[in-house]
Amino acid sequence: MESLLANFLAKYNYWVYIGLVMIGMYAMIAKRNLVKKIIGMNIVQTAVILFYVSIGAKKGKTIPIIAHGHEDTGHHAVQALDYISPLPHVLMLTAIVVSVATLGVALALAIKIYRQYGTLEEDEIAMRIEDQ
Amino acid sequence: MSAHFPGLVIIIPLVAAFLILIGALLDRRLAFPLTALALLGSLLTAIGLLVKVLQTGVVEYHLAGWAPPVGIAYRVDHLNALVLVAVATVAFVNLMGTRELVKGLFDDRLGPFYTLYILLIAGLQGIVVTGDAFNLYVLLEIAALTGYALVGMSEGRAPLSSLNYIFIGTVGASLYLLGVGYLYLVTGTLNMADLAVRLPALYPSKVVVSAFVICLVGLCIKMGFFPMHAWLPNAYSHAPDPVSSLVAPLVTKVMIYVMIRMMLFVFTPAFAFDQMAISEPMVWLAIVAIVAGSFMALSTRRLKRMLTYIIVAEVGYMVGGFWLGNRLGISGAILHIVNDAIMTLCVFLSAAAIISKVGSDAIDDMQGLFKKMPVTMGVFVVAGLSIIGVPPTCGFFSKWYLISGAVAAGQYGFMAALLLSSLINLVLFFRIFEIAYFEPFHDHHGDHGHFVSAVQEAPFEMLVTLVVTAVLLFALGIYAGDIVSQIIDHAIPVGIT
Amino acid sequence: MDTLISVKPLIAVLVSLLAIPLIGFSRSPNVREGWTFLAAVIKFALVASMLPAVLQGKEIICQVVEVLPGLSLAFRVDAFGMLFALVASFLWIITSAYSIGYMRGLDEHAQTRYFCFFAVSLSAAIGVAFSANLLTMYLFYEMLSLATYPLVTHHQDEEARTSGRKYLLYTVGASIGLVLPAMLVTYHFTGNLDFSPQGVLAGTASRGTVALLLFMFVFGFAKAAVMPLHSWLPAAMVAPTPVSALLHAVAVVKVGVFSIVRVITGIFGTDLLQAFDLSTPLLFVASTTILVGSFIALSQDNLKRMLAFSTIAQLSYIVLGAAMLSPKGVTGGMVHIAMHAFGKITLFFCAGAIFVATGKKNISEMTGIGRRMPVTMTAFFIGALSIIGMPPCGGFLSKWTLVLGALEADQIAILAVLLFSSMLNAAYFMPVVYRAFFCPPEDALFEARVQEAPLFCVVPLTITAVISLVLLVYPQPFMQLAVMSAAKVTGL
Amino acid sequence: MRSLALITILLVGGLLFYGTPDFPAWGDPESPASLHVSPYYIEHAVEDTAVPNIVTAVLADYRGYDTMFETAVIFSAGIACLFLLRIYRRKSTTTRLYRHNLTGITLRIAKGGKLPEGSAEFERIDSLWVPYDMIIKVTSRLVVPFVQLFALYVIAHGHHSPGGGFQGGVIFGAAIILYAISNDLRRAFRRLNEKAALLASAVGVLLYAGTGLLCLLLGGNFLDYSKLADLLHTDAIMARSHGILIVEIGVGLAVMAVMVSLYYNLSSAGRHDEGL
Repeated sequence: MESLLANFLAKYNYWVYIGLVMIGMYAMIAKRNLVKKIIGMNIVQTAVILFYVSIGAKKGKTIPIIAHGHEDTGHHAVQALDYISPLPHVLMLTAIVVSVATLGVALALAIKIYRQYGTLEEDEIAMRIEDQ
Repeated sequence: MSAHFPGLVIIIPLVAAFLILIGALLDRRLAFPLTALALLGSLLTAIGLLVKVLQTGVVEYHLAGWAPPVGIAYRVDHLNALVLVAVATVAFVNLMGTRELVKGLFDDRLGPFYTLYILLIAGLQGIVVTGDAFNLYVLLEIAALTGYALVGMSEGRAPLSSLNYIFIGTVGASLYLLGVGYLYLVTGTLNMADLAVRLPALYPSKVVVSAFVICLVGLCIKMGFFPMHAWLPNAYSHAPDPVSSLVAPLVTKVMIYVMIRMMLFVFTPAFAFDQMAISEPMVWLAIVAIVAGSFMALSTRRLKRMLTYIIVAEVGYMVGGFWLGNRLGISGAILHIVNDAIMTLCVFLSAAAIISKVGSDAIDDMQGLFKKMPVTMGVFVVAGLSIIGVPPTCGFFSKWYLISGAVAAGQYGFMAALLLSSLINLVLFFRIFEIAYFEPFHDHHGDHGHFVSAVQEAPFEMLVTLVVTAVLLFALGIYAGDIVSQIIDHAIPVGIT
Repeated sequence: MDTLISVKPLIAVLVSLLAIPLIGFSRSPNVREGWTFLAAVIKFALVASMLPAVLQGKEIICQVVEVLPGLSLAFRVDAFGMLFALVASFLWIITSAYSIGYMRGLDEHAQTRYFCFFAVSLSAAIGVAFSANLLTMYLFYEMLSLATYPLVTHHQDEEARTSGRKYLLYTVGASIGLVLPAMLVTYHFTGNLDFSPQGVLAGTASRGTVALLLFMFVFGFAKAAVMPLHSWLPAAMVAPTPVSALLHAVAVVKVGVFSIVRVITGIFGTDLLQAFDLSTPLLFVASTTILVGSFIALSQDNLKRMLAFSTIAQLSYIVLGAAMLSPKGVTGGMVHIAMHAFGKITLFFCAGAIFVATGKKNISEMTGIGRRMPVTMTAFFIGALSIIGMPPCGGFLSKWTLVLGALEADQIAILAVLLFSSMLNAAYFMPVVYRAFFCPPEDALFEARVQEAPLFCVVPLTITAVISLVLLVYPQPFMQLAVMSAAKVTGL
Repeated sequence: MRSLALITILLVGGLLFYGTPDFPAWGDPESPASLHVSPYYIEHAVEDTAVPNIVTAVLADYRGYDTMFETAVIFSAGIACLFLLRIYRRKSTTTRLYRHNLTGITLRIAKGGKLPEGSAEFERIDSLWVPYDMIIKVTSRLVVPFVQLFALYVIAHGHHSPGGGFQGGVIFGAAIILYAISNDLRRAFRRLNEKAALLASAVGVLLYAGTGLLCLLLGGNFLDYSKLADLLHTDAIMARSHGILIVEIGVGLAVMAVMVSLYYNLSSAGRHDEGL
């Protein structure tokens, strides 16, 4: 039991990210308001970011910036174990940018839709389309 | 120089994108020639690359000079060389054909339009050549973003469908990204070849299994495979004509390519076909996709919508053909990627020409078009025959491979589905031909703003491109045998029989 | 068996395709039809020029391009193909002449389109005749179906539309739905689709599979109008008469039966069918078609529809002959292709001529017309005799051979079918002739001072009539070709 | 809809849940992910590129190609918003509204007449009353330069501390956006107008891609900065370091410009009037 619990706690932020993905997807499907859907989309993307960053983490290690890097590093060799893994952070920098970009385009489209139908509620938009 | 082809294929359009924008700020008439130049260059590079691959085999390119897995590497083999040429061709031909339409639609924003257009192409070509799983995601997103924008830029329901496209597409891409993350978690690398080396030891791990499923689901969403197809018809049918004639042929096909790439060269066939044992259900899903797509196509009276439903069915062709898991089926799927790209381009281009002249995309408004625009309709007929699968057009031969793959795999259900959809396509297209051929031309004045009695042939360059695509359909058909024996056979791992 | 390589077959197929731009863009009707004639004559000359070689038992081979690994677009001219090609290409010349008369007589619209697609259909027909493997044959078969669609629906009215639909649905639908899968399954079993005298399927598939494939092929080639897939043929009679004449007496339907015979002899092989004894069900299907077709023909008043049903019945003679799997039977079937072609085209020409001259379509209105149009009706009489299979006409020869074949295969039932159906043929043809010659003409005909149709109509039908007379006394080269190929395929 | 949503998320959740038990524990330094490639970066970044900040090194050099497309993504987002939203045709307003800043009086000027755009005491407004607060304007005007300065620092110091082109660019863009919010778009345009922003974004990415192309022309692979050594009169390693700096600047420029033009188009729905 304890081992199970320990095992569970050892991965808690993976559980968190799963929860976030589910929340975001729920919002994207169940909500009828376009902006809420967009927010849901962002939650999903953030969850992925959380997942990646968790991969890179190492308990009790420091950020991947070599101490005294600007001096000659020949004296003390760099130990990979002392620094958390940089790659996931790099990847997530990209992912963040992507999600920002997606958000921008999505908002632009939302504005266009609002211009056209005067609402962002899917049901009302559907009614407007019926009317035309 | 030829050593740099893999890089240049992407870099030329990418760099051109910014120059186009700057040029358009000076004078927006510069946008088109610059784009044409860049795409032509990238097309020639792609062909050169294909030739190089045929001569010397796989071509590697280490970006920033770092060898994989540390750096990002391009790895061009027969498979992506072939698809690359197809993509570049479609992009260039469509650009040439739709010039007038684009001028008519976006005269005040030519610069942004062509910038997005060429960025989309850069993204797609990058997806095709890249050998790095994460780099693929970035390129996926660049292609997707530009696609959303292009699709959304039209009146009517386009923005709404484009927004839904964003939602679905983002979920798909995020799932793919997650899958890659899972793989990274257990292997610590992102390079496809390196993954393929390190994965087999880990096949028992649940992480790999779920990574496989997540990737597959994400890609299926992106390619509009049957249960997740809902976004596709809306997005493609409401998009502006010159855009749908670009997006419809390329995006889904490239996604299918990605699936094949991941399944064959990251998860090896041994894993994808034997251990996971999902071939059977996938093929059945494909059958459902084909049947459903065909019947949905029957149910609509709008030209572009009908064509998009046909795409849903065609996706079923390729996915099903791939999951047959034997050489014939996979060759059929790959061949159909190329053929269907050209077919869809041809049919959407002619549809664009028709719609722009008739002013409506209702099938019933197409009366008497054979008299009014004979060339366009002729090309449309050829494209239709190719989609139906009449020899010697290329559609017949890919269908041939798919069906014989089905026979070899004993999947007679798949064979039946293919034949059924051919028959339904026959009905679909001859329904249109009848209206355009029998019904006397009567013009509905004022309706759709302009006098339809003024309907005449499409602009010249459009006709030229239409004819070129039609000829391509025949050429691909005649040389199907060579394409398969020279290129596709080398693209498929030897293990598969 | 020595073969010689030559591009002649390819050219023979392409010549009419190449003529299309000339036909299409020619200024005046005369130029246009001039081109048509030229193309037709060249085509016939090419086909004929290959005849001597074939008669010496040679085969002419021409491989165009390998479209699929081990499977190429290729032509092979053998006796049987030569027989059919001769008939088709020769009758094209005649029909072109006839259509000039007909189309101008009724000044039809869109004549250019008509001549263009006519040329396409012809090259498709020759392509089928010369194809060396099933794939090539399928290609030209589909091409023919699609090229004839605009011809069948030439009038572009509601009736044409519905029958056009029916036509496509039956021919293309069946070929995609049945032939294509059957072809692929065969390919899966055998790995090649070349027609070979002993067939390629032998020893690869079980009896059940072979039976299934056989019927997929027989019904799949719906152009042969084997019941129950026959009803497109009467519907297609809305087409202008020359179309019905050439396509529905010669090209289209004969392509159908030709394909069936080809597949039976070239893919399955008579021995295989013998071994699995699959000839009986085939014979049964064929005989039913013969009898039912003839019965329906009895009840028709519209002349062209009657001819259509008689065609349905006659086509099954050919299937029947092939299904007997005996040398004589096969010979009879093959020869019947030629005999029936000349006979039936004569009849259609007559029907057309009557329509041009009087505008009449129904038999009941043709009372006494023989006195007004003696030449036409005499020709009609000869054609009828030929179809019934009575001397002094070529039809007798083919039927006689069939009967011999039936005896050889000691199928007494078949013998009965043959004789009975001949009686039926007489029963529906003779009244027309009688009514035409021996009944007093209607007043309508007097008022409209009817005389013979234009020369362009009369001459061709006279020629065909004469030929079908001549064929009895001098059935060469058709007989010889048929005997040769029958001997080859039955291996006796 | 809700039921569908529930089913979907349960499926997805189950799918994600299924794999997790086999994950290595969180923060485990021995996890396979941390043993294959990333150690190489940590141990060689400095000697390869002379950049202590490994993230920067990986971002702009080892995986610099990703980053270039990342910038292209941002760029295309900016272009996309412009493409979707921008309204070019000016609707000819019969009257223009101006506010006298000192008194807060609104003047309606009939057709034809117009006040000088640049004047200090009058500003053009679109609706009769637009919120207007001296304090906000003044404070933000004070803040903006410092923010911009900090942005430059973040870009320049990306080699040695957290930061780099993206972060700096965003901060710089934020400064301009702050200015635009506290005043209005028209004033912001006077500082950085639409065309300039577009140009800057294009030039920024072009700076990145161009550097890569330059390396290619100098005989290296695309983006192989070490080939710049002769140009910069340094050794290959320092050349990489400098190359990273150059592309970071390009990224910063592009991100800044795109952020601003995104704001321009979104806040005014493409009309480019006074905005929010």
